[in-house]
Amino acid sequence: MESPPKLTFPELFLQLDRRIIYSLVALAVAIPLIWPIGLPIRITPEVQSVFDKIENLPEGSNIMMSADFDPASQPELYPMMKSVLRHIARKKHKVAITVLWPNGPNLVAQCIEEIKLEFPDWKNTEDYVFLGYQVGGTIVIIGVGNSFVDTFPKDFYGSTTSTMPIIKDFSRLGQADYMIMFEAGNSGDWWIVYGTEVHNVEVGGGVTAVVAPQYYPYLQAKQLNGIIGGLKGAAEYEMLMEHPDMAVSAMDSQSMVHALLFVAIVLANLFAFIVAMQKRNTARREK
Amino acid sequence: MKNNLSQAAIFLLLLFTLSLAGFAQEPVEPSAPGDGSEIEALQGADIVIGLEPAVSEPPAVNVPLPESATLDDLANDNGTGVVLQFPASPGETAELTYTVLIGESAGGPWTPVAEFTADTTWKEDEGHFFPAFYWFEKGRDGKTIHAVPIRNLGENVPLETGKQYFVKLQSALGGTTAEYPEVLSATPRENWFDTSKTNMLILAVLFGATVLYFIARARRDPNLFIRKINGLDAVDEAIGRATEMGKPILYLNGMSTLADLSTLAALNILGRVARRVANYESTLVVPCRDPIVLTVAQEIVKAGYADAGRPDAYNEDNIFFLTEDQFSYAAAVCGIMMRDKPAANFFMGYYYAESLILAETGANTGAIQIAGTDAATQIAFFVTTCDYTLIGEELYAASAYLSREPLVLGSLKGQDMAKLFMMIVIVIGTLLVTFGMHFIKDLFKALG
Amino acid sequence: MQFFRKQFPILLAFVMGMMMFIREFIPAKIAINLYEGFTNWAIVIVGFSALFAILSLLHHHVNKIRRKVPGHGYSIVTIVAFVQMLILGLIFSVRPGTPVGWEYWWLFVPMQATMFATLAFFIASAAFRAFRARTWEALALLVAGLFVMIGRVPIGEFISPYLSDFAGWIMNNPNMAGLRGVALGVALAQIAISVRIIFGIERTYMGGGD
Amino acid sequence: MLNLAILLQAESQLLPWQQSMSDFFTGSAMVTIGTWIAAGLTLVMFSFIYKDNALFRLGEHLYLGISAGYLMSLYFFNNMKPVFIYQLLPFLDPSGDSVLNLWVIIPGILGVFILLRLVPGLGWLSRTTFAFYIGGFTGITLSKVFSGLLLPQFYATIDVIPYAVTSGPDFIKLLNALVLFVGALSVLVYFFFSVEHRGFVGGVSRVGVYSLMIAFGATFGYTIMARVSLLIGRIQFLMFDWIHVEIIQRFATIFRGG
Repeated sequence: MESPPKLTFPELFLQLDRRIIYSLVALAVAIPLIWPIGLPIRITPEVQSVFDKIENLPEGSNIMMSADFDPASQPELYPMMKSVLRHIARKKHKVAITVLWPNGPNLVAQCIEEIKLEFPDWKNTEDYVFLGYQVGGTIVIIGVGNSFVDTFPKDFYGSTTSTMPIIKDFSRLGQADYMIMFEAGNSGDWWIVYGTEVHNVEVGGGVTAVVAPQYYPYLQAKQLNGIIGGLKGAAEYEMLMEHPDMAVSAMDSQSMVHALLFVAIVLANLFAFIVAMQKRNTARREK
Repeated sequence: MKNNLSQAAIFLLLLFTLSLAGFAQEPVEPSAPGDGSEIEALQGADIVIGLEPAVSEPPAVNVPLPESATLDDLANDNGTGVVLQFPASPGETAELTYTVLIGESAGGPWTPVAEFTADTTWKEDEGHFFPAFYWFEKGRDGKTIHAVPIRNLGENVPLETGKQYFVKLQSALGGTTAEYPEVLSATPRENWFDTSKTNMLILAVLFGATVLYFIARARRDPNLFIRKINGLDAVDEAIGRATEMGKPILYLNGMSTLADLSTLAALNILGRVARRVANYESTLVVPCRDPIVLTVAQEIVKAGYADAGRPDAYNEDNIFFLTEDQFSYAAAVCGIMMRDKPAANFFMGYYYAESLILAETGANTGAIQIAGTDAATQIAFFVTTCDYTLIGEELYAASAYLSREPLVLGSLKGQDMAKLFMMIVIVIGTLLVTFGMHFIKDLFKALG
Repeated sequence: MQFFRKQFPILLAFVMGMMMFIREFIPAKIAINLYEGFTNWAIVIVGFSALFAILSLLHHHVNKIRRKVPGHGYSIVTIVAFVQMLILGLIFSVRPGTPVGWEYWWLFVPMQATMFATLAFFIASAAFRAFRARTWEALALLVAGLFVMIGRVPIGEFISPYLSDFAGWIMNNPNMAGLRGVALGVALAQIAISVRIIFGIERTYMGGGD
Repeated sequence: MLNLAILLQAESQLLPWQQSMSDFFTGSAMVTIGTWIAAGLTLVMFSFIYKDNALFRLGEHLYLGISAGYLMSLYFFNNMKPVFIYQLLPFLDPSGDSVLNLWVIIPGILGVFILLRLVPGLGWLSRTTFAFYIGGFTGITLSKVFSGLLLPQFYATIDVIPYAVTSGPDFIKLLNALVLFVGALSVLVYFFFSVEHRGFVGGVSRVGVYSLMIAFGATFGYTIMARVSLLIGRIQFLMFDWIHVEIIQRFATIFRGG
């Protein structure tokens, strides 16, 4: 039985076993976590404009926040939300939080608990109100534009919203000085079309990297004032806050895996081209 | 084909000029019906002599004052606002600050409600309250008229509808203040038509009528022209090469339900594929994720085989329900691909994150792959792993091209006409704006 | 009776659609009250449709168990998980620091997050074996993708600031222009569907139900 | 007496028994148990990359059940009670802040019509509810799509092309303006189906395809970034929260005489 034809390196590369590829990726993630490289993180203008807006608002301004994602995007949007919420608590802004995706509320509740540890005097119903989840998607956005109390008679913890101190001068979307929304899908479009455009509230988008490109047309049309895109955006925000956290520590691994995939795609296409050329030459020679 | 397009173009240009003419008839700020106060206001200033004499010591320095000022009901609001308008005073500079005071009686207690420097609060910036001015008279000779909407009495106590309010205007320059001699008055009224949304209304009626018109036409004449979608040639070619090898063909209708437009489009294309495959030996495998889509797919394939004159070749077990869970469905389909090694894979309809698992496994089995989806986030993965990809609306066009179903066909043609209108306006608007004329562009500003 | 089954819903959809559309052009208070009233009612209705969705999910799994369909064992797991989560939730509410809060954080989050994290491995194997520039368009896509992928991470910015500037330029200009064209198309499609629903031409949303 | 949350909606100030329960579930014992279970489930779900297996399916169905149960509780606390039951029967509300609003009966009845779809033969009643809700909502959509999406995006596309090319930055502005004008317009032409794509129109639609390809290329690059971030997040959990790698790191530095 004659031995199989000696595989050239390009052919070997193209038929690389799946298990090798997976272990390469796992290593590219794990190694930088153990021995961090500390590549500098450059701030992009899109993230800077969201940070500047929250930083330059006078203390105690009203900020509307919506966390429309579920655990599937938790690794990306949770660090981003925590960093922005830390910024809001540091600047003592008033914040009202809603959730449009059914599986999301406990992520926000957990984030609030963690921020309360850092800022003990950050009071529920005075500095923040967690309105929680309400069924309806776009209808909730329209409802929040009319009035918080009608759409959320009770907040996430079950207390009545109408008697809360924060509701006195922040009772609907129109009274917000700024809005920040965390999006994993196109519910961000609904917020712009049915919420912020109607009540002309400036809004910034904290989005997963999957949907970030879809929000750039809104940025150019000035319907959005900034975009925090993916875990990289979260890392930039953490650097701006001078409070490096989960996102910054992940950046080295992110770089390594991207480098690995970049090389893989380029080489694979190159070798595929070479192999195709070789086949065509041998085929022409046999004819 | 020729007349169909030209007809539509004339139809649109006619409507376009009509809407322009419609606009032009509003030389003067349109007053809402049943709201008299504005018209009188325009004939002459609403002069009410203040009871206590407006005695102010002779100004040490000459403080500019506007020559005229008017106070009217605020347009396009729910009756809780009045608006003070006055042309820029001669010789006003940025240092000059105006203060507006409001009172509930002619001599009544005055509460300051607005304070601004002379280089701000222009009529141009209040597009919502002065749409006609914004669209037709704006920017002719720079910013000349101040406009101050007044909607509350100091600390956000809204004005009451139907109650008369009085306003005084003061200007101050370097410590000395001067007061506009007259005390103006007006009554806020509820407006019944928001003139700032006129452009939206015209466009909505225009687009809506176009869509309805073409749906009606599509009902009468189903072969309205649609260009050949070269994606369909790719589908036929793929079927041809697959049936030569006698290997099975895999067809997916997407992960969504019948409520999704792209699932309906996928089922239309399935009908064509079934008709082509019927008179060859290769089997057509259709694993489904939604029970309702399954029953519809079975009917379509059976009808396809019957049309091709091969009802006997139809085998219902090839169109089956796998599972509803997203990732298990993807894994099961990959199992079929690796086991039966289909020669052609079709990924039509709406897909989520699992699209890559399907397309990658399929690419490795060396099958010809054709995809068609409007899921923007997944198109990139199909383009890089499949031989041909129908993108977004092309999928709907392919289904309209095949099924000639009036609803889909008419909507597509209606949207095409709207696109034609948009393309014309973008080209003309950009040219005009580049050479300084903002007229066309401003017509499409959402002032609402 | 036939009227209520067929004609009345279509008439009601037309009246409601026209009313809520025209209301947009009337600033008067009555239009605002109508808007708020419809929204508050809609939230109650949508609440019931969420309840219906959950009940039909249970109905589906219970059927699978009753008919002993292969793989019905998994359905038992789903039903048991649902019931225990519902009872604990109703008794102790769902916030962190309750049994449901604990289950959410230590069972639900890891499972769903990991399910989508597996995609990174499939992307890696596709990078080696499937992403091919088969056509000129696919080549353009891959080149743009590679520049954005490497330019938008610290290593790209480290290699050269121009790389990261170029990635930023791609995002803010060609990407924005391309998706602007798509967005305008989607807006038109939404308008067309809305018109069809209001004028009763499109009725699939009403569902069978008879 | 065990205050059942069904009757008493726990106020934001925790009652004594709720406080002790909260301390228990956020205490270190339950966190450690939770971490081990979460790590186990993470590995089970990762097993999918090798082969779809029974454990993975079990995990998937477990997570479906949990999510449905979680949604049902949430729906009951945030929607059914405050928006419907408390307004119909305000005395049920422990905080006593709810006011009777009989109007809520009408949407309640319309809502029950939807549930009647489960009863064979009564499903047609739900059409009235869909007609009311979706009809009204479509009317809102038709107007808002113009003011919120079509007009602003359309207005932003009609932009100045700075034709006067002086040296320096103006060239960039000119390039960006042309990319916007040509890119957006050519995509519209590509999705125009009423004319054959030949000659000039064919050329412009070819440009449209490439404009789309670059846009989808950006989505391709960003989606890869997203999936990788998800993987890193999970591996970070396994390494730092579960195996506490940082302890091993400290040994490593001591061992290296750090």
